[in-house]
Parts: sequence; structure tokens; C-alpha cells
Amino acid sequence: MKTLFSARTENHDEPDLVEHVQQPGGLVADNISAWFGDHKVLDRVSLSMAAGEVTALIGPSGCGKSTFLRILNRMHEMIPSASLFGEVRLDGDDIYAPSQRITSARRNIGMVFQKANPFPAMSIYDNTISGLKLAGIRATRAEKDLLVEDSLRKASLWDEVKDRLEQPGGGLSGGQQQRLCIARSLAVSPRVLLMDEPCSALDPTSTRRVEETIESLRGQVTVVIVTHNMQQAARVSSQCAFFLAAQNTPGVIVEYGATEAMFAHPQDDRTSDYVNGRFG
Amino acid sequence: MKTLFSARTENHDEPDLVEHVQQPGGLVADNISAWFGDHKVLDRVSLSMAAGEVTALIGPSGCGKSTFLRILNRMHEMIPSASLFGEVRLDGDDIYAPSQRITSARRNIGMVFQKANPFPAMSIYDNTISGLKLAGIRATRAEKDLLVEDSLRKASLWDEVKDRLEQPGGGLSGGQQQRLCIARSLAVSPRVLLMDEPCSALDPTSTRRVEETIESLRGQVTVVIVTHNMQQAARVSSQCAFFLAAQNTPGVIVEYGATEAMFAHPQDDRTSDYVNGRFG
Amino acid sequence: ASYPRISGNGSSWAGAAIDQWRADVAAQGVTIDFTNDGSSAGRKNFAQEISDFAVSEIPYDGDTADPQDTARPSSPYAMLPIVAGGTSFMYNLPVDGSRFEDLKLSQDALAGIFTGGITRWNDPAIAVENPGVNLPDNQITVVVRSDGSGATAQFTLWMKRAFPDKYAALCARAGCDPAHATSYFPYQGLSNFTAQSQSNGVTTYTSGTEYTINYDEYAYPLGLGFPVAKVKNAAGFYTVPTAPAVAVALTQAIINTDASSPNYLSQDLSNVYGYGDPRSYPMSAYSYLLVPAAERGLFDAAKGATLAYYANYSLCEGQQKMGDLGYSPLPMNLVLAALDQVRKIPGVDADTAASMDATTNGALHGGGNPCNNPTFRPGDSPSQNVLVETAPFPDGCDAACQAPWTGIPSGSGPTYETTTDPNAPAAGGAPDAAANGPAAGAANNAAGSCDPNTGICANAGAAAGSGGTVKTVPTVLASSTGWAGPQSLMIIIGLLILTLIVGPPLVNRLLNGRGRRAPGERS
Amino acid sequence: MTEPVTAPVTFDETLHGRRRRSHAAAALDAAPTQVLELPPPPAERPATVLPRLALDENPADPGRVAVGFSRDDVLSVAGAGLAGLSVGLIFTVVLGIIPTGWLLVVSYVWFVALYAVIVFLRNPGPAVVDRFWSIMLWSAGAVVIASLALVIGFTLISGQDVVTQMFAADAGGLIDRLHFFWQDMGTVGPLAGLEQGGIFHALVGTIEQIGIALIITVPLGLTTAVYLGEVGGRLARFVRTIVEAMTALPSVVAGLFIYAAVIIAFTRQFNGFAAALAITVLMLPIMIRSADVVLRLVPGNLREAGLALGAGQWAVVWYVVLPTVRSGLTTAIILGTAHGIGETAPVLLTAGVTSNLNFDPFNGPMTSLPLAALEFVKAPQPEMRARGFATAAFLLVVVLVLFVIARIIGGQEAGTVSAKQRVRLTQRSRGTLARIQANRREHESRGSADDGEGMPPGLEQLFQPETDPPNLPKATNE
Amino acid sequence: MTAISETADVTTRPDYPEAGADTASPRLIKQVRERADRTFRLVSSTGGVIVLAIMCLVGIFLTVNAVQAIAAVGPVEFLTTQEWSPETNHFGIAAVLTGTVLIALVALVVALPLSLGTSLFITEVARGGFQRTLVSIVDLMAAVPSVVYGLWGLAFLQNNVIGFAKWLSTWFGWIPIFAVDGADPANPLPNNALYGSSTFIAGLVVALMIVPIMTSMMRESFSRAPIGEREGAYALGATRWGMIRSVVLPFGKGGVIGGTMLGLGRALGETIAIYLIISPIFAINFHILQKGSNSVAALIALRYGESNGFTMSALMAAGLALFILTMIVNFTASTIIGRSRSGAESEA
Ligand SMILES: Nc1ncnc2c1ncn2[C@@H]1O[C@H](COP(=O)(O)OP(=O)(O)OP(=O)(O)O)[C@@H](O)[C@H]1O
Ligand SMILES: Nc1ncnc2c1ncn2[C@@H]1O[C@H](COP(=O)(O)OP(=O)(O)OP(=O)(O)O)[C@@H](O)[C@H]1O
Ligand SMILES: [Mg+2]
Ligand SMILES: [Mg+2]
Ligand SMILES: O=P([O-])([O-])[O-]
Repeated sequence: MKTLFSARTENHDEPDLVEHVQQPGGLVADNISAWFGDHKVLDRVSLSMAAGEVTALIGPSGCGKSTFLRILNRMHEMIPSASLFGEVRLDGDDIYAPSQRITSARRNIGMVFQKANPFPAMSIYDNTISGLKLAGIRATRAEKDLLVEDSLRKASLWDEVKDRLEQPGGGLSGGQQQRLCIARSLAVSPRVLLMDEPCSALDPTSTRRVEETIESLRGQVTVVIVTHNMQQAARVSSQCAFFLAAQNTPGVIVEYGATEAMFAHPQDDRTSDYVNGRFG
Repeated sequence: MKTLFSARTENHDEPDLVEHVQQPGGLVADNISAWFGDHKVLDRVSLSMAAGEVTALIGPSGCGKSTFLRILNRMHEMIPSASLFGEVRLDGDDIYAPSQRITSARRNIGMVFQKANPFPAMSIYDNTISGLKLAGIRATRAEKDLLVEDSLRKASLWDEVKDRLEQPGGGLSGGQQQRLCIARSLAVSPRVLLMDEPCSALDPTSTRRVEETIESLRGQVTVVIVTHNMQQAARVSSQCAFFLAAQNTPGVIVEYGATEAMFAHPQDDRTSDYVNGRFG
Repeated sequence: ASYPRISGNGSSWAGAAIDQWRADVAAQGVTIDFTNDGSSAGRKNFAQEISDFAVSEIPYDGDTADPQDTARPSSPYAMLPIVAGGTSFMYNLPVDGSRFEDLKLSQDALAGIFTGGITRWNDPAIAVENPGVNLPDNQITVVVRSDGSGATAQFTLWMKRAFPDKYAALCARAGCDPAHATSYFPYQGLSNFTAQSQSNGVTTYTSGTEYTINYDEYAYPLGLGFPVAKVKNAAGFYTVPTAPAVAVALTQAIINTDASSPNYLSQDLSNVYGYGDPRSYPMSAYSYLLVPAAERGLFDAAKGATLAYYANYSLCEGQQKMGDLGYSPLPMNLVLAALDQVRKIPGVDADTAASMDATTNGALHGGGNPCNNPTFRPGDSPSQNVLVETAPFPDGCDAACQAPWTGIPSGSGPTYETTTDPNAPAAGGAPDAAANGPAAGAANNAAGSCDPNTGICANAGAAAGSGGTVKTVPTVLASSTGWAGPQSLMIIIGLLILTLIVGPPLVNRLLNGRGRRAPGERS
Repeated sequence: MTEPVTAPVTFDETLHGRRRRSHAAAALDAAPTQVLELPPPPAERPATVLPRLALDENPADPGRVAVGFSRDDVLSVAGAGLAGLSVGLIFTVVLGIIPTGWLLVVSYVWFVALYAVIVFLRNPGPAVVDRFWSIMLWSAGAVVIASLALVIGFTLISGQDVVTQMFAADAGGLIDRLHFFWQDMGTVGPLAGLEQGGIFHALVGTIEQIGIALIITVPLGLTTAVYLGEVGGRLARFVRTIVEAMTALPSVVAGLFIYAAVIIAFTRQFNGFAAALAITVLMLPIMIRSADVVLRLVPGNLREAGLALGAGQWAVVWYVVLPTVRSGLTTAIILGTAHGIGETAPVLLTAGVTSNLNFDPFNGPMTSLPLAALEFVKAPQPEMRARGFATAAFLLVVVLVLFVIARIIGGQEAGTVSAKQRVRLTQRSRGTLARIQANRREHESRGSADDGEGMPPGLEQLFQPETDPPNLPKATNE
Repeated sequence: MTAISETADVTTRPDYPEAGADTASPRLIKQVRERADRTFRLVSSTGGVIVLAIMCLVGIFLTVNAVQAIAAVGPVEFLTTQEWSPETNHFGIAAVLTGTVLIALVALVVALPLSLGTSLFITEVARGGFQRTLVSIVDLMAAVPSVVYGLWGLAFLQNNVIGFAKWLSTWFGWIPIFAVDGADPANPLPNNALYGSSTFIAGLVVALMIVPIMTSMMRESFSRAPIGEREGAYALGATRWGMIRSVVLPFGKGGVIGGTMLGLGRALGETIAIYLIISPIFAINFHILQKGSNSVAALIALRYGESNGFTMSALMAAGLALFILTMIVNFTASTIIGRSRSGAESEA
């Protein structure tokens, strides 16, 4: 198993964590601004996402939630015109520091997208451990087998697919595909898992299963989830941040804090209006 | 407007409707079974959708709601392997009768899809009246202008787009696109409007707007809406049908009736469990 | 001895002969690659030392050479004749509804046709040679080679020598140098000329298109089963380019015996065209082999041995099958001179040298015919040609013919009833060609009818390669292509049918009001 | 965060809260906060219905409604076809005012016209237009198929003598009969009959030339396509533009280029390698272009998914992008190959022509199949022409076989499986599951000694942090 | 930096300075690539550069070789002279290039509707096995060697299409391009040679050769028309053709134009088939039904064998002109495709 997780071991050699010593996975966004070309879409957003907890990002459409999320694991750079300012610290290290490898940042901070995107050319088995292959981690057959089972169990998918592990991943239902993507992300043991509206294309049953999966990750992986669904935010998250972009201005965080406080007695009127369904 | 809607008047010459005499648009599905290849997905489903009212179809994923909906306006036939048994009567005429033209069935029974699909190459104006063009209905510029405004107003979109009618429809936000699709369907004055999870890809604001649009159509057009959202079903519909497909069996309607009755005191335990969020 | 592989290219006119020899020596273990891409390409590749040998109808230099040709080898080379043959004139001419197979032409008329002077099939110059034939009043389409070609060079050389005025006139019209033959037929601006690429293109086009005539190697019309024009020689007899006819004619070729000339052994054919022997075919010529006379580039002595072996075989043994292929074997005196040229090839090996010596000895010193040349009878002078001596005389050539020809023939009657044409040279019609008339065996099997308006034949396609005779409908319609009876009739009938078929339901629909549509329709 | 979060909002409450604004709920709660303008509900709201109670549990399978073509459609086409043919016959055969050869054309025109009229009589405008264009589309398809059939038919008929000879009574044993495929023309002269000679030399030439060309083009072409699609940049755009322009490079120009740059300058003789290079120049742009198109179709979200897993660009290309479009890439290669195999002009300029077998691509002329066909056809002898067309037909067969092979190797689109494959995969899945379970048991028996957890050490390290964080929030809404 | 407050019941509202006071400018982010990625980028761009070098080499080779000939007559004369006689230093590409373009245009006019129809037929009408068969047939058609098309055109098509050419010129001869000089309607005997070897016949054969490549490009783009838009049109009561008009064709426009340009490019460069069919003339002939035409590629194929030195340079100059023409066509095509929707977008 050494080869398999040697990359992880290396990470422990890194400088001591500042914010969270007990558990790795604390993520801090510090003073983030973001642009697409000359169009500023985020203005000095700071947020600390506690290790092992679930943080929900809510807010109306177009306020920059996805952009913020993609900044957290350097997917923002993929868009040619995109640029940003600020720091994102994972366990104290700025992932944008020149010494940081983009690939290790992304391996440590996994991501699940709105639309499930299993690799069509791979079987369910291969999809699950695709992260190993892609990150160049060697593992024996037995190690892989165990990892596949564990990851699929984590994603509450094992029982549904254990009889068709060699079938292509595209043949699953939408919800199953989404959970396969979660399993795939978990297989590389990320410290943080980002989810951009992971359930918005799913039916309630599948949504429930995904939410259960998120529950079960609590305490092990830091989860940041963007959702449009207030109840979902209430159900799964312990922390919550409300994003808003007024007409023609960049998005900002209006209010953040513990989820129950956000929903029970928000301080800002706009937050209150939003979480009570009066707009957005 | 006379030429434009003369066809509508003609229809009143047709044999008297059995189910609904007051208002056209009564839709009756009678003993519908449906297959994909040899896979049976609906088993002897019968449902009467009252003219001018909103009927919601609810049920867990994969139980055949979409299939049923697509059978109602003969979109089911588009899938090569699909077949069906039963009758669908619009104001008493079986739309599957050999003498019936598929195009007129579909024009009378409009459809709005989960993913908004305006014609991206056409302007908003042209999108709205695209149905006329497709049906080969000639209209003067003035008639068209009136129709565009009417339809967009009915879809609560007029104010948002009246300044950019000549811009491509693809440039609108998701919710606006969805309402544009509703406007487009309304422009050919259908008797029935089918909606397959019209809001599941929309943010709450847009969802609200679409629901308002549905409200405003009440009494004019028969609406059949598939939704995963129990609250939505409760908010918009007056009648409700609960679909269910047990493991490896085709989908059936377990229970149907007035929406308030369905939500308040369902007779079947499964309905009760489903509407109370205990499964599905 | 093991011979390394060599390659050459050039004449397609002589292509079949080269190919036959190549196949023969391959059976003896000698591999020759040959591409018959035309004399001009052959000369060019040989000059650029890309090929080891070339075959060409014309030399690099001299007035018979093509002035457009700028390629010259920079190292020594030798030139030797290897095969003789005749340029034939294949035609596709329907007369009275069937393909005409007995066209006779004078050299004058040929020159007229190919220089654009004669443009119609019923031109008096043609009619006079074909009395009694209902020659159509239609344009002659002359099909010529569009690529650079030795056949063209030989043919234009004939025009330049035999009809300089006509050739000059052609050159004036189409732009060429009247002092030289050319490999590119000058057809620009001649509206009834059509150029096609390669012998194959020319003959395929001719076989598929009526009222056409072309010039090319005799093997092509033979292969397609098409007739060739019988050309009137100076004796007034009509001949086709059979092996004996060519051999007879080429006895009059004047050999360049100046061994120092680059064109040593090239032939001056001026006397051939006007030779009075009744058996001779006037448009006869040689094709030449160009070989290196020194090692160069990739051509070393070992390859020289192969080339010498091949050349020796071609000149002796190889001449046997030439008749069957539509060529004429070389006479012994040319073979001997050619062998001298072969000896210049570097690296001739002992076996080949011995074989060549045996041939020379046999011919000059009575050592038999080890060369097995069909024109040579052991003991004869090398300049004697058995083929010439045994060549049959044309029908209607009496005893007087055996000597230099003197009188008007009598005997076999004309094929066609004579019209009393005062200009006809021979009252009884012309004698037929010597031997195996080209399309004598062509079967009249493919009958079909072609419409004169559209040109569509009922059995279209049967013409190509079938050797059949295509019959045309002999009906003559007066001015049928304008707006006339049939067209009006067509329209009227069309309208009538339309009204009958479509009218009643349309009227019915209109009467019942436009609104009645199928139930359920509500646009 | 010091105490477990108690659910401030539960699913049910939310549902309830929402329902307060809905008219249905409003009616239920008898506390309407919103008054909707609705048709008054029927006096007595019916209770709900359980429709299944009235149905058999196991009914006989009813017949199915026939959808698709109605008899009307079929009869319209048939009737119009018959009428068109009749009119055609009247014009051509009966009246004779149009030559018989035009029968089909005339009938077709009338068929279209009459069909439009028939449809018009019973259908509205758009249907007429639809049917008219349907006929046009069918016609376009038919014309394309017919032209190909004519080309192939002409080729086969022109080369039939070769086939006839193969089946002749006196052709000898099977090996002798098939001499056309294993003999060369080395010892076969122009006068030889069809019982001798073959095209083995050309087949060898084609295989070697296309083989060399593929050895160069496949890696180079695919690398370049990947460069265009995955690396990008201004230079890549320039390369793409040049490559696109080069797809139309006249083949003869490519031949000239190699002739001057390779044969005149270096080899001083015709050879197969030069021909392969000329084919390469022609195949490269075609292959790059079609591969580039295919690569661009890979959804961007797959690349993002790969990158989000921490993969480098190379890993994403190699493990995600290329496998996803494998069948498309195979098609690109085959298209290029099929094109290269049929090239004539550049081979003529560079490989020379020979009748002899030549295995050495670096020395001496080497014929390929299309060139052999052209050379055969150029000859005057009917046997040679027959060989030429037979060669062309054989070339078509070779290409066809290539296509089939490519389809087998390339397989279907990624992610789609045929019914047969599905069965196989199901069996494999069973094997995999058994193996995993075996591994699990073994691991547990080994691992039970220390902690009894069914997880590999690495995973433990990952998912079971050394110290439990205090106050781990618990699920709140159960 | 603000951390989430430690008390669960209080939320935080971050303070933002007045809008506009913010002066942060984008941060420069350096991407450190893995070694494998650097190697990958290096190798793949090397591939690209090699291909570019090969392609440029062809262009440079043509240019260098053409200079001598073009310099001898001057570019203006080279472009305007119709004759081709490099031996007498009197040559130009006016006629050959016009002929090339005419043949290509005829081919396009025939091939465009045919391939549009066929590709729509394949994507919209044919289903299942029939559809797959059709795709294979079209692919096979692309693989038929051009020499086979040429021979077919020469020996089969020509004889069978002349009747149509005649009919066209007889009835539509008043349109200049359909006129045939020397046609004699009064003569009852056919003069088919007038109509043979024409731009029209060469164009027809070339059309068949470019149909497959055009069809497959169009089919590709049509088949990607989003299913949602298709269903949207059907749900409005559209007929199949209505759906094609409003969804498939607009979506596939880029593919149609791209395919057409690709076909045009191939038509411009086609060699052997044209070489076998046309009767080359060195005068501009706009009468497409009349015998006599020309094309740059065919001219090169016709003359390369005998050419060397200056005459070869002249051929190279013609090749260069053709090359530049195809470049222009392709640049236009890629610009148009770049602006259109189909293909570019990955509808996931
Ligand atoms: N690739 C891009 N190029 C330019 N602008 C972009 C791009 N992606 C997003 N934007 C803009 O950035 C802003 C924020 O977008 P973002 O996708 O982050 O919003 P969001 O909150 O995720 O919205 P949603 O809830 O609809 O997903 C929007 O105004 C959007 O138009
Ligand atoms: N094109 C198809 N081919 C084969 N089977 C299909 C097809 N479409 C749907 N099915 C099957 O038919 C059944 C009913 O599907 P349908 O889409 O009607 O369900 P649904 O209730 O609309 O589900 P959802 O809520 O997820 O939209 C499912 O089992 C599904 O797998
Ligand atoms: Mg988003
Ligand atoms: Mg559905
Ligand atoms: O023999 P030629 O091809 O030059 O006529």
C-alpha cells in the first residue's frame, strides 16, 4: 500500500497547519476577487471552511458561487480569460503559491459537478479508480479491488453496481452516475470535496442517497456544496454562506455562519428574504 | 387575427365531446400500456385530465411519468423501439386513430421540456411564432406582432424581453428560455400543455415565474405537469396522479384525485409515504 | 550469370513489344522494369539518369526531334532501332445505320483531315476514295493525343515531310514550328478536334463517339475490334499496317550510317511515304532504344550486362512475336547495326557478347541464323528481308505487280456499286488490303437503335470493347431540334393527361370549399 | 459549533411552509393567504381513486397500437409510383415522343408531381412540403447508391473475364484458379491469356507503401491532432489552418514535390519509399483534420473531471480523451488510409511502374494496385483491360475489408455495448465481484489481527483520522 | 481574513469598503507543470511543427520552383494569358485556372444538393441497419480510387450523359453557359463529340468523388443537432421537414459550409479523373456543355512527364496558383466554420 498513498505521506511532511491541527482539510479563501476578462464577478470574498464539516454556498443564480468553488481547486484557471486575486489556503498552504503543483492541489481538493460525468470509455470499476491511473499512483490488483469496494460503499453505490462492475459507467441512471463520480473523487482520498449543485439534475431518491453520502463523509472530508435548494442546505450543512451579486456588480458574501443561525435568525434582510423564499 | 385562429373555430363543429362539454382541452388516457422494445414500462394506465385545470403527475424516478406524458402528444413514437397500447382522447377523438395526423395532435397538445430548448438561431420574436411557421400557418406582420406580445405576456416574459425581441433566443437566462418555450407553445393556441419537470433546471426565482405562468393559464389551457417537487405539485395543481413502478414491474397509477385530497389524506400507504417524503 | 534488375521507360507506341520481351527475359531470370509513359517522358528520365534505358520514336536531336524537348543526356549514349510498326487511323463512322468498316483514304485526304482542311465526312476528297458509299453529311471529329507522344511525333513528321504546305498551314493556325515534327499535336483553335490523353483515352473516346477518327498504334484498334482506315499508297492500293506491309515500306528507310552522329542509325523515312510497292503501308516507322554508352549514376557495368542481354534478346529472338502484336520485325541489316550499338553498353558480359558475335557471324559469314530473326534466311544478304519477299500482294494486283508496280489492276470487283465518278482513279474500285483486314472478323452482333435526337442508344455501352456494329436509325427528321411538332405534341399530351388525372379531384376539392380538411386538423 | 446542530428546518416543515402559499394547501388549511382567480371548484371534491383495484393482476399482453406509416401513406406512394410509371410508359413506349431511354426520368418526374398532388388532396400545406422533401431525400440517397452501384457494376462487368476464367472448367485446382491473386506479371506478356498472371506485385506494393505511410502518418498525425486539440495556442491555430488548406493539396503536386525533392535529389531512381512519402504528404492533412474534428467533440466536462482528480494534462489525454474517441480516431485513420490506398497520380510520379514483384521499397520501381489498374487499362489488349478492371474491383474489396477490420478494431462509440458484449461484461463483472470479495475476506482475516476494519491501511489513514475531531456534527434531519 | 465565528447562533456580515475603493488587480499565477506534461507538450508540439514544416516545405518548394517561370513572363501576363506554351515563353493560367474553377463549380452544384440530401436522408430518414449500411456505402464511395471514377466517366458516363447535355443545350442554350458553339440543330445526324469531354462531364465525375466527403461532414454536424431542439420542434406540431428546416439545417450550417468548402478544395485539386476525361484546350471556355476544358492538376499530370527545367518551372507556377486558390477557399471555410455553432460546442 505504500505506493498507493505515498503521495499522501508526502503531504504530511509539509509545514504544520495553521488553522486546523487536529484534522487536515481546513480550507480558507482569503480576499478572493475574480474576473472573466475585464468582467469582475467576485469581489474580495473571504471564507473559512472548517475541516471535516459541510459548508453550503447559497445564493441566487449568477452570483458567483460556481466561480468561487472553482477557484478553490484551481479549476478557474482552465478558462482562458479568467483571472483572480487572493489566496486559498489548504491546511495553511496557499494552493496558488508558485511552489505548489496544480495537480496536487486538485488531488487534495476533489470536485463533483452538476452534471454527472463518468468517463464513457471506462467500466464502473475503472471509473472508480480512474483517479489512481490519472494521478500516476501504482497499486496492486488487490489494493485496487479493496479501494473500489470502499469507495463505492462510501458513495452508497456498492450494492447497486456490484453485479455490473465491468459495464460502462454511462449505463447507470443519473443519480447512480453522480454517486459514481463521488466515489471516483473519494478514491484518491481528497482532503476537501467540492460539489457544485450535485443533486440539481437528480430525482429525490437519488438526491436522498447523495445527501446520505455527504452525511457519511462528515468528519472525514471537508465538503463544500453549492446548492439552490434551501432545504438541502439546511439538511446537509453545518455552515452556510450567502452569496449575492447586485445588478451589475460583482458577487460578494453577504452573510455567513452556522446553518441553523442563517436559517433561523439571519441578520441581513436580504439573507432573510432569500432563505424564506421571498426572492431568488 | 381571424385567419390565424379560424381553425380553432372550426373545431367546434366536431362531434360533441363526451367528457367535457364546457371547454375544449379535456384529455383522457384510456388503458395505456407502453413498451420500449420488450421492456414494458407502463401497465394499463387510465387518467382523465380535466379541461382547463392543472394536473400534476408525481412519482419516483423511472416510474414512467415522462413516458406517459410523451404518449399524450405522440412524442413517444419518436423513439424507434417504442410501442404502446390504449387510447388517448382529446375532446373525445383518439389521437392515435389512423385518420388523425400526428402533427395536428402535437399542435393541439403542446409540450415543454425539462431542458429549455429555444431555437438558438432564431430571434426571440421568431422563436415565439416558430410554431406558425412550422405548421405552415400564414399570418400578416400585424397578426404576428399581436401574437408575439400575447404569447410572451401569457408566459410572463414580455416585460423582460420586449426590448430585445430580435436578439437570439439562446442569449436568455435559463428561466427566461424556459418561459420562451412556454410562450412558443402557447402561440399555436394548444388545447393542452404538457410540461415535463419544467422547473427542475431553474433557480427559485425562475421557478416562481414559471409557476405564476402556469397559474395564469388555468382555465384557458389544460396543463399536465410532471414534477419531482411535492411543494410545486401542491402549489400549482388541482388534480394529481401518483405513479409508481415496483422493482422490475411496469409503472402504474397508484392513486389519483384532487391534489388537496392526495396530500391531506391519501388512501394508499405508498402515496402517503411518498408525499410525506418518506421515500422517492 | 546473375543480372541485376534494371528499369526503363518511354514509348507507349512500342510498349506492347517491350513488355513482351520483358516477360520473355523474365522467364530466363532477368528482371526488367518498364513503364510505358510516353517517348517524351522516356527521353527525359533517361537524360536525368533516373532510368537505365528509354524507348522513343524520335531522337534528341535533328530535324526529326521535337524542338520543345529540352532534355539532353550529359553522358554518352547510343540509339538503336528495336521495332517497326505503322501508325493506324481508327475511325467510328456510321453509314446507313451501321458501323462502316471499309473506309479508304488517300494520304492527301488524311493530311487534309488531320490539318483541319477537311471537316466533313462527305467531303469530295473522301467520297472519291469510297465510291458508292452514302457518306454522312456530318462533321469529322478528329481525336488526337493531348499528351506528349511519339505517335504524334511520327505522324507530324509524316505530315511535315509528305505535305509540308498543309503542315505549315496547320502550324500557322494552331501554333507550331513547321520545320519540326512535334510530340504535341497542334490542335488549338481547331473546332472539330478533340484531344485525349494516352492511346487508351484516344481509342476509348473514338470507340464511344461516332463520326470520329484518330491516329495511333495499330494494336489499339485491333484490341477493340475497330476498323482502321485503308490508306492509299503511292501505288494506288489501299493497305493497313500489317507486319509485311510495314516491312515492305521500311525497306525504303534511309539509315543514318554516320557512326559519329548522335542520331546514328536513326532513319530518314522520306522515301517510305512515297514508295510505289503496292504492298507498302506509307505511315510506317521505327521505335528506338536509348542506352547509356558509359557507366553513369546508378548505372554500372553489372546493370550494363543486364541491359545488353535484354537488348540482344529484343533484337533477335524477340522479333518473332512482333507480327502478332501489330508490329513488324526488324530486318537483319538493322539488327546487325543495332548489335554494334549494344556493344557500346558498358559491362556486356561474355555470354551476351558471344551470342551477338554468333548473330553477326551467322549473318555475314554464313553461320546460320542463331538470332532466329524472322526476316532473315541463312545465306542471304543481311539487307534482304524474307518478310518483304513473302509479303502477299494486294488482291487485284496481277503479275505485273510482282515487279515494280506498273498497271491498273483488274480482277476482284468493288465492294460497293460504283457511282460514276470521273475522278475515281480505278474504275473497278480499289484493291483491298493485303492480309487480315483489321476488322474482318468483327461480328455484327450488337444491334441496337439510336435515336438521332438524343443520341441515346438502346444498348448503350455495347459499343465499347464489344467489337459489335452499332446500327443507327436511318430516319432523317427535318430540323428536329427546334420547337417543332414533337415538342408541341409532348406539351399538349402532357397537359391533357394532367387534366384528366388531376383535374377531377382538384375541381371537386375546389367546389367543396377549401375548408374541408381531414378530421382533427386545425391549423 | 460546539454542540450538534439541531435541525432548524426539516423537510416536512419546509414542505408545510411552502404549502401555505399554495392554493391546495390553502384550501386544506382553510386559511387562504392568497386568493387565486380559479374556476370555482366542483361542489364536491371527490376523494382520491385507487385505479389498480379494478384491474387484473396478470393480464394477457394486449396488442399494440401500430404507429408509423399508415396504410394511407404507403398507398399514396405506391399509387403515385404506378401512375408515374404509366405516364412514363405512355410518353416513351406508347406514344414514342420521348426516347425510351428516358423512361425512368420521365416516370420519376411524374411520380413526384402526382405524389405531391395526391398528398395535397388530403393534407395541409406543411404535409405536402414534408412529403415532397421526403421524396427528395430518398431520391438523393438513391442517386448516391445508384451511382456507386454503377461505378462498381461497371468495374465488375469490365473485369468479369478474369472472374469467368477463375470459374472456367479447365482452370485447374483452387490454387491455379486463384492465380490472379498470387502471381505477378513478370513473365506474362501482352499476348498471354487470362489463365496466367496476376496482381500480387501490386498488392505487395500497395501494402508496403501504405504500411510505410501509416507508420509515419499515424503517430505524426495523431500527435499533431492532439497538439491542435489539447495544447492549442497561436502556433496550433496556424498549424490547423495550414493543415486544413493542405487537405485540398492536389495529389499531383504532392507527387511532383517528392519527385523533385527525393527522386531527383537523392535516390535517382523510382522506388516504393518515395511513393509512400508522397502518400504520406497527402494522408497527413486528411488524418489530422478528421482526428482533430473528433477530438474537439470530447465534452469539456470530461477533461475537467480528469483534471479535478488531480491528473496532469498528459494523463487526461491518454486515459480520458483518447479512449473516449477511439472509434472516431480509428475512422480518421481508415479514411486517410482508404484515401491513400487509391492515390494514383503521385504514385505514378514516384514509384514508377513495373510488372515484376519487388519487395524492396528502397530500390527500383514498385507498382501499387491503382497504378496497376491504370496501366493495365492503358494497354490495347482486351485481356489487359479486363485485368485492369479486375484490379480496380479487387482494390475496392481491399478497401471494404479494411473498413470492416477498422470497425472491429475501433469498436463502437465509447460507452455503448452490443447485446453480446453486455452478456460478456456481465460475466466478467461476476468474476470481478468474486475476486473483490475474495480479496476482502483475505484482507479481513489479515487485518482482524490489528483493528478488524475492512479497509486498506491507506484508506484507514484517510478516512479515519488519528484523532476524532471533537463535536463531530451528526446528521440532523433523520 | 474572516473566519467563521465560533458561536453557532450568530452569523457574520463581512464588511466591504465602498464599491470602487477596491484596487486589487489580478494576481499572476504560475502553473508548475509536471514533467510528464512538459514532455507531452513538447512532443506534441514537435509533431505539430514537423507537420507544419512538411506542409510549408511543399509550399516553399512550389514557390521557389515557380519563381523562374513567373519571372520570365511577369505575374500579370502569367495570370492573363490563356495559351500554355512555355517553350515559346508564352504561357499563363487564365484558361487553365478558369477551367479548374468551372469544373469545381459544376461539381459543387451537383454535389451540394446530392450530399445535403443524402446526409439528411441518413440522419433523419434512415434508421437502424439501413442507416449504418448507408454510412458504409458513402464511406466506401470515398474510398473508390479516382482512377476508377475516371475510367468510368470516360467509358461509361460520357456516352450516357451526352443525351442529357444535348437536351440541356437545345432547350436552355439561350443561357450562355449552356450554349454549344457549332451545334447544328438542323443536322439530323448526331454530333456527340461536340458535347463530350466537357467541363460538365468532368464536373459530374468530380461531383461523385466529392459527394462522400461532403456527405460525411454534413452528416456529422446534422447528427449532432440537439435532441432537445428537435423534440421542441416536433412538439410544436412540426413535420419532419419543418423540424429539419428549423433545427437541423441551422444547426448544421457550419458543417454544410465546411463540407462544401472541403469538397470544393478536393474538386479543385482532382487530377486523374479529369485528366482522363477532358479534352484540354488553352482558351477560356464558359460553355460548360461544350467539349474542351482544362484544369491545373490535369495539366500538370499531362505535362510533367516531358517537362524539365523551364517547362517544369512553368508547371510549378500553375501548381502554385492552384495552391493559393485552395488556400483562399480553405481560409474562408475555416473562418465561416469558426463563427458557426455546430461542432465547436460540446453539448455534454
Ligand atoms: N466562462 C465564463 N466567461 C465569462 N463569464 C462567465 C463565465 N462563467 C461565468 N461567467 C459569469 O460570471 C458570473 C458568475 O457566474 P457563476 O457561474 O459563478 O454563477 P453561479 O452563482 O454559479 O450561478 P448558477 O447558480 O446559475 O450556477 C455570471 O455573471 C456569469 O455570467
Ligand atoms: N428511450 C428509452 N429506451 C428504453 N427505455 C427507456 C427509454 N426511456 C425511458 N426508458 C425506461 O422507461 C422507464 C420509464 O422512464 P421515464 O423516463 O418515463 O420515467 P420518469 O418517471 O419520467 O423518470 P424521471 O423522473 O427520472 O424522469 C424507465 O425504466 C426507463 O429506464
Ligand atoms: Mg453555478
Ligand atoms: Mg422523466
Ligand atoms: O509512344 P508514345 O506514347 O510516345 O506515343
